[in-house]
Amino acid sequence: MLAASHATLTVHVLLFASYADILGVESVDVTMPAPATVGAVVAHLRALPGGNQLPPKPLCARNLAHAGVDDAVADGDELAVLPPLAGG
Amino acid sequence: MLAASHATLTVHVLLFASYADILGVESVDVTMPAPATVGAVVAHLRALPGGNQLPPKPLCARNLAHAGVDDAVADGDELAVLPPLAGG
Amino acid sequence: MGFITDQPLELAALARSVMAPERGGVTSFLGLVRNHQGGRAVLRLEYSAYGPMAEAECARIVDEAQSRWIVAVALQHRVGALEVGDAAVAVVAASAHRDDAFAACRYVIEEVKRRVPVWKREYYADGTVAWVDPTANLQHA
Amino acid sequence: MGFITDQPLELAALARSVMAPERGGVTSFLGLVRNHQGGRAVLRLEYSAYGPMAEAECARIVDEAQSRWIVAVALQHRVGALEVGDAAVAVVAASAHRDDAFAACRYVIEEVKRRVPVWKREYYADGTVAWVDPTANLQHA
Repeated sequence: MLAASHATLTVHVLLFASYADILGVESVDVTMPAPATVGAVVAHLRALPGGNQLPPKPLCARNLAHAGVDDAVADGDELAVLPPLAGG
Repeated sequence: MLAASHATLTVHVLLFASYADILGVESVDVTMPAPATVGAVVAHLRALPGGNQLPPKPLCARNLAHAGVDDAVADGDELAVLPPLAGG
Repeated sequence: MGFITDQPLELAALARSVMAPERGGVTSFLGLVRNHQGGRAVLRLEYSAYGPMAEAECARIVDEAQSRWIVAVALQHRVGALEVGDAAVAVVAASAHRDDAFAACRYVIEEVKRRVPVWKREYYADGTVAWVDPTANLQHA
Repeated sequence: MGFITDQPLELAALARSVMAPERGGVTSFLGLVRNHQGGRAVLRLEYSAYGPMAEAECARIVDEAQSRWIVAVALQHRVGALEVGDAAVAVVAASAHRDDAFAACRYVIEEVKRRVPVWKREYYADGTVAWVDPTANLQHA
């Protein structure tokens, strides 16, 4: 192999509530050049049809725990993009 | 009538819990020279047999509301002498 | 429904008495009979009250809370023979705002302990019996 | 018993799960479905959750409270179709000390609202439907 720059990773993205309405799907697999951050996956989603209605820095969770946009993602991660929470 | 100094008042005293045990009664009528304070009634009770086990300034209630030792009592008042409260 | 009762306290029923669709936050406090007091094992106890004043003082405390916060408050204190684990006091405060519900609930239980004429006679595992004096004992819930 | 349930919440049962003779103070909070939101009359609503994360986040919040205070905490959040007045969330904190019970109960409900992935779709009297965004609305219990 020549370079790590050719490596990719695939993240399983989950969308909920109003964000699922915006993108018309509840889950989508996103393949990106590695390494990548949560923010890079969100940027990819915002380039999809309707995706510009997502905020640039939504609440996100990686593998069932809250994550920041600068956190790294790894191949096989589950990344959830969370609309404003309304529990309680 | 010659003087107010001959006037008296009678207070209906209630005793509870450990204080009823100390004095051996749950109620007693106390007649005192008028005017008189809560503290004067307590001093009268402390002169009764066993009464010196009452504290000099116990918690008191006059006519169903907390009262201070310097508060005046009137003829016909109900004066309760309250051991340390233990509710809740 | 009086504030002082010799019947078992029912938190759910008390809560229903103040819950309403415009009051989305309901905070409650239950005070239970503990199994120890000052290091001694408690078997059972008896609460007694100066009934008419206890009713009047509870009413004043509830009025104060309802004046100070936008809240509906329910309060009951049990008297008579209680077993370890039984609820001795129950407070419920319902409000549109949980800040108010928490503050009112806390206020009421503190004032009940400070002002309501109720006494507790405890029966210990070692056979002794005593009137409880919280002012002589720093350990209380 | 999971933290997220589609069954009606039972405060008494939840309280029994943490009450114990050494924990004399039991504080609880119920969050009810209100009949209004931003000035509009609410008929009914549906709560949905990111289930696995909601369970994990509730467990973390309960662990945090139980580490920070000497307290036993029970927590449930309901999902599915709810009517006005139904309980959506219930928290119970039991402790030997009521300071701890109140503090832990308050901590848990604040963190649930801040961190647990649950969403609410409201159906209004005027026929409209909306996902609720509390960050766009200062009025909440």
